[in-house]
Amino acid sequence: METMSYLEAGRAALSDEMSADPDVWALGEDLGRGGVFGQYRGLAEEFGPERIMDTPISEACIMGAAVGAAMMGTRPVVEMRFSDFALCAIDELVNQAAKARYMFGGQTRVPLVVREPMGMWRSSAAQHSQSLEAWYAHIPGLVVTAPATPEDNYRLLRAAIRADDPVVHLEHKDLWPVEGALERTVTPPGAEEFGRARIARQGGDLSIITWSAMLYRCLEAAEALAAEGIQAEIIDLRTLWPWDKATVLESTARTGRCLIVHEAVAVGGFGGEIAATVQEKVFSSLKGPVRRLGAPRVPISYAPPLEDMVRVGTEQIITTAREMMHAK
Amino acid sequence: METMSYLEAGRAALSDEMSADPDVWALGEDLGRGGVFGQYRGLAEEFGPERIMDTPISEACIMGAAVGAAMMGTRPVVEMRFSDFALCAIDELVNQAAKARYMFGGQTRVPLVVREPMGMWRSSAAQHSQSLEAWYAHIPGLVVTAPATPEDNYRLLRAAIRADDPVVHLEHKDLWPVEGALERTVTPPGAEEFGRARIARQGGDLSIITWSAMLYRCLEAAEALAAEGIQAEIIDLRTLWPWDKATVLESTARTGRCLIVHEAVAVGGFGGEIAATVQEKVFSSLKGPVRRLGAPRVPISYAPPLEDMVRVGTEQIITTAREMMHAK
Amino acid sequence: MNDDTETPRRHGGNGIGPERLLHHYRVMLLIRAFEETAIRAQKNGQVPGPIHPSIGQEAVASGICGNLRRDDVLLSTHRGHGHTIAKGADPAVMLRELLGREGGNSNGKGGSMHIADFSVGMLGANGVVGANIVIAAGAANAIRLKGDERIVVCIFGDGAVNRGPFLEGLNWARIYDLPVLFVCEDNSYSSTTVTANMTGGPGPGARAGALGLPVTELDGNDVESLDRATRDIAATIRSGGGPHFMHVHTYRLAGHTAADPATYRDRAEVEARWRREPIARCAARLIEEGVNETTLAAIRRETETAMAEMYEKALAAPPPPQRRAFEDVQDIGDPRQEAF
Amino acid sequence: MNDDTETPRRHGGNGIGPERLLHHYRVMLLIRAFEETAIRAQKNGQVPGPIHPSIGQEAVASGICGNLRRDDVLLSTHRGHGHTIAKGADPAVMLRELLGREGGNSNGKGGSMHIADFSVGMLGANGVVGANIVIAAGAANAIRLKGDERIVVCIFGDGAVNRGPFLEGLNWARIYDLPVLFVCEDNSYSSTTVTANMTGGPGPGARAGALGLPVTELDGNDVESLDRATRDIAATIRSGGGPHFMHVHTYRLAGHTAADPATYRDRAEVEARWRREPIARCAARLIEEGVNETTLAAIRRETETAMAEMYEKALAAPPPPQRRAFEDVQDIGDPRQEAF
Ligand SMILES: Cc1ncc(C[n+]2csc(CCOP(=O)(O)OP(=O)(O)O)c2C)c(N)n1
Ligand SMILES: Cc1ncc(C[n+]2csc(CCOP(=O)(O)OP(=O)(O)O)c2C)c(N)n1
Ligand SMILES: [Mg+2]
Ligand SMILES: [Mg+2]
Repeated sequence: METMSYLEAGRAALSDEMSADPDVWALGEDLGRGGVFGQYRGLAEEFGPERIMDTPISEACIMGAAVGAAMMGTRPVVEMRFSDFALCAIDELVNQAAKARYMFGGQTRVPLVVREPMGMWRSSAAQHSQSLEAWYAHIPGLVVTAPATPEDNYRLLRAAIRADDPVVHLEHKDLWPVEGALERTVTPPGAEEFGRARIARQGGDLSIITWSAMLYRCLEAAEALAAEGIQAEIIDLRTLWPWDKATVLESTARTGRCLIVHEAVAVGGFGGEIAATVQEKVFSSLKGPVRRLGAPRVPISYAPPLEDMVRVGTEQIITTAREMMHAK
Repeated sequence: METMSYLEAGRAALSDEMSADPDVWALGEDLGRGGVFGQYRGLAEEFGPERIMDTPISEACIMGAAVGAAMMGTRPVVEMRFSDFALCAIDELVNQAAKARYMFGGQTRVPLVVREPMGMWRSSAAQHSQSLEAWYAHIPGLVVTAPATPEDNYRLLRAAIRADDPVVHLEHKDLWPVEGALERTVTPPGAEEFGRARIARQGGDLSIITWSAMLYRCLEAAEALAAEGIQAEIIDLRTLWPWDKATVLESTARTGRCLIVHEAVAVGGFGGEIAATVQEKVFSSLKGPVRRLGAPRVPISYAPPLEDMVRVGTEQIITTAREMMHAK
Repeated sequence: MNDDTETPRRHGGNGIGPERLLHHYRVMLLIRAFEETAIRAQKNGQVPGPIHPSIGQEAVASGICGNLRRDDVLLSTHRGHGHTIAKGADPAVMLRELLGREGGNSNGKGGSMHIADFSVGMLGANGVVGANIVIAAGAANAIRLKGDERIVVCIFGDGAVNRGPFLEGLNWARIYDLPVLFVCEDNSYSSTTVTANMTGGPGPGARAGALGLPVTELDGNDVESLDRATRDIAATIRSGGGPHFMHVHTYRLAGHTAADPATYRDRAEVEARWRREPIARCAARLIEEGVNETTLAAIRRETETAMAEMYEKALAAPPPPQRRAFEDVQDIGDPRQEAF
Repeated sequence: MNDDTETPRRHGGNGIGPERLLHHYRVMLLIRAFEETAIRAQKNGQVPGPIHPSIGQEAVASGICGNLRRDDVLLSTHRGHGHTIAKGADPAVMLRELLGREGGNSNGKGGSMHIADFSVGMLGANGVVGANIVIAAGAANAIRLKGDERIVVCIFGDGAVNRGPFLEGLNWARIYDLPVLFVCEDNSYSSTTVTANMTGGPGPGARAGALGLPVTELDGNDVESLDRATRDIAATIRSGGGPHFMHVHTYRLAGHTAADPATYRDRAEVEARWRREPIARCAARLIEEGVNETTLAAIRRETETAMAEMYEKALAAPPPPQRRAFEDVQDIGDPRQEAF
């Protein structure tokens, strides 16, 4: 076991996969200098410029090239810098990467990983702060990961690189410095990493389903709720497609209450999918409606007080959980 | 009142707006020859090539130019040919059009309409058949319309052109020949068109919420169900953002049963949003869980029998409705 | 496509010799027969989706792909039947694909717009204009990483040069010095539009040149010069010479799709172009080279008979079983394991 | 930016004359002072988001925008402070925006990367490299449709020429003959990358030329030649001459962002470039033209005092009220009418 930051864990995952498999390589802008957040620091020196490849500002080609290279049997790791810039490469991701295997009747596979730093971070405003995981979860062919801890960033990124499917790996920018313990393994984590949630805190009164950076707000809220005698069970989904229905349904069936918390806009967010599924599957166990917390349907502002207006806060989680306990 | 096809209704809407307002213009590939489905036939002759503008195969520029032209006070109508090709212009639509007014603190508006022919149609396969309305509903700043009838195509397209917001107008390719009555008005339909569902059939036993081409499958199912004594209320949402919560909630509260039917992939589809909302708002009126029908999470095949495997059919609606009547 | 890894034997001098010309004649006839069969099949209701015939453009397919090894890689467009056949795919299998049958290249899941045969290095047609350009660039990255001697050929239409990926993909190939041959197959039209009206500046070649690629401009209906030029260019690319751009001029004799009567253009224009179509030109050259008309007629008959048989067989193929709809989506989160 | 609709009075001959040079000196000093103030403010924790200073690139802003009318249209990049000031925006208001305050251009909703002042025709910086190019093309479409005599100027960096929208937007402007001036403000770097290494072929000008645009290449640190060239080019565009492309060479003297120490480049390189920076060059020319150093020193002092005052005022501005977060999203489906 070692202690690493979320950022270092991502770098370690890539480094370990690159050491183990010469077909793994990474491409993106400024990777040679370590990447815009330092996630690639030292890797160009270690693996050379052909495997840590600096690219022009050509998002469509970065993604499209990865599709071609993946169909040819390499395992490209695409760096999109900010998840928002992936919007310059959506045809390549959605019409090409996600569909190639199917359209071609299984003649090929597209084993690529797209790293997309997501979420609100340091007043980056409307074009550098989005959380669009719901989009990717909606697209057949894509796998979607959203680690909240260094260990999960390490394990999920390695497993994503090993997977034969295109994986959208959403790293939250606000989590870069978060530290945690993890074990660097020789055998790569495998398919069992996907669709397996982690119960981050146990509790019998209500189930809170979350992922990515919101995990920490939920844990804070759970502390406060515990002080009031409300025991929240916190489930970190880790991956959104596939997502761990079994764990969520079991927990909700037991507690009778389900709250989903995410940073993304609530309308059309992945919380809707979970809420719809939960109420359908364990309707008769529910003590009240499934609730969701997400951002209002507004773009993200620059000024911190306005940014805060669209950020789901610990207080909001606490209040909602309390309401749920007292309703009906 | 006149009778028109869905396709002609779209053309009439554009023609009426262009006649009334010299700032309205349309741009897209092959518009001068009438557009790929004939939706623009005759308009270039009537309004000239500067207002029915043929473009290169440059989706990013088609959309981006519309953003610039809209900020300058014109009202561009963008033709994307197949909704799938809008994926080549997503930065321009989502990072630019949807956010400009907000990012610039209200200094500008982006009154553009994007026409996106959507859905499965004549074995067009994975890259020409998608239904991605859930994506747009998730994006702050965008309005989303999905007419099912000629009248609604006429009214919603005119209202969309008049709106000061960017509107994604989803026309279903399978509906082009569908005929219906409508009234060509002098006064354009206005903001009241949005967020107002239409009860396409009344019924007291269960509420079926749908939009676009699925309306017709739902109506067929309702006929069959009526023969069994089950009265389904069919609600055609018409617009997905805003969507008519009041009508949906009122109906569901009355019937106690809610089924959402759409062509798009069920996972992450807009049905999740509706189901989550309905169960939250009228939980205690529900006689059973809200159910959803949508496509499985697989790309769309070419061969008709495989295409049929991902198409929600009338039978499936009937069976689900029956199950809901008998459950619990 | 020639067998395995050897570049084919050639005639000396400037011509390519009757043997090789005959090869192209056969391939071009096969493509023509395939397209005509496909069009007829669609008229008969047997082809459920759209098809984009390449009638008149056969020389591009044969002249270029005839210089590729089986393991070289080809990326094509919506108008990709000819390229695919020339790369060595079995037209019988392709017909099944167009008919949406089991035993088609993709068991009927892709159809014409997504025709592909990975077993001969044909990595797919594409339904999105220009998308193949960036994919091709990346395929070449993979070849470089693996240290192979293969090359990539990417064929796209004149309309694609107005899409952003054209710039991004060509620039990419240039800066990394990748083994790719880009071919702009210029048939003057993009759908109903005269592409020249939508294309600023001198055109595709000038754009490629400005991105640093060497450019060769050719008559795309002259299979002999296409063959010769591609032989040399492919060899240069294979030996590390970096990317190359070919601008080949041909003409789309049929409509944009099989359903398009193409009334937007002059009958006279089309007739004039028919007089320059590549197959008759090839036949004339063969006669010059001393091959007699009886031989050519025999080849035509053989081709037609073969194609008719393939079509009959394709018609007899079963539809794909329904389970195919759920196969090959993905391993992780496979929809077959999910109740949706 | 000059007042209203008249192109400013000019000195005869080849030079632009001391009066006009002094104008540029003032504008450039103002931009420099603004950037330095912004950097300091960020160090002091007053600027919550990223800023991309344009120190060393002031001549581009002043030389080009000094030839625009108030109602001409400007589209800029993430590095847009200088352009915005030169187009006539009030730096005091801009500072409030950078500080995220009420009374900023967008009441703190956009910040530096989305700086905009529509009242002076500055239609926005952009957080997406190259996106402004296609927006600019469309703004020019609107001018054409409305029959106005305005022109559009679109400034972007050297990195943007590798994005697809560069090709699409320039081609668009060419085929419709639109009134746009595209300016590639080449400061040698895109973020930490030497752009030349990522750019195939001869560079931006060759690409624009291949798309059919006339190209002018200029020293981007020489405000005088920028001014002269833009005057003529803008006049040609305004009178229906169609789009034009300027490639101007300058240098980013600061880091990519204010937080970037730019250790990836040689100190010697940067020092050499400091010796060619535009403001001192302009001062030297003014001295040549007979303006004395006392006058220049006075202008410098005035500028600094003015900026210091603006900063103090900006600091005193209140944060935007929370309701702003929900304003200006959209009319139809306004989130304020929705319980979410
Ligand atoms: C990105 C995109 N835009 C539009 C289309 C619709 N479309 C299909 S083929 C075609 C014309 C293509 O012209 P060209 O590239 O010259 O190829 P050709 O059809 O002549 O072979 C168009 C516009 C598409 N498939 N993809
Ligand atoms: C589409 C896109 N990709 C990447 C980025 C991240 N990014 C911001 S500025 C920049 C460098 C831009 O270089 P250049 O165009 O030369 O402008 P400069 O910063 O030198 O003014 C990059 C890569 C972005 N904003 N948008
Ligand atoms: Mg063409
Ligand atoms: Mg630069």
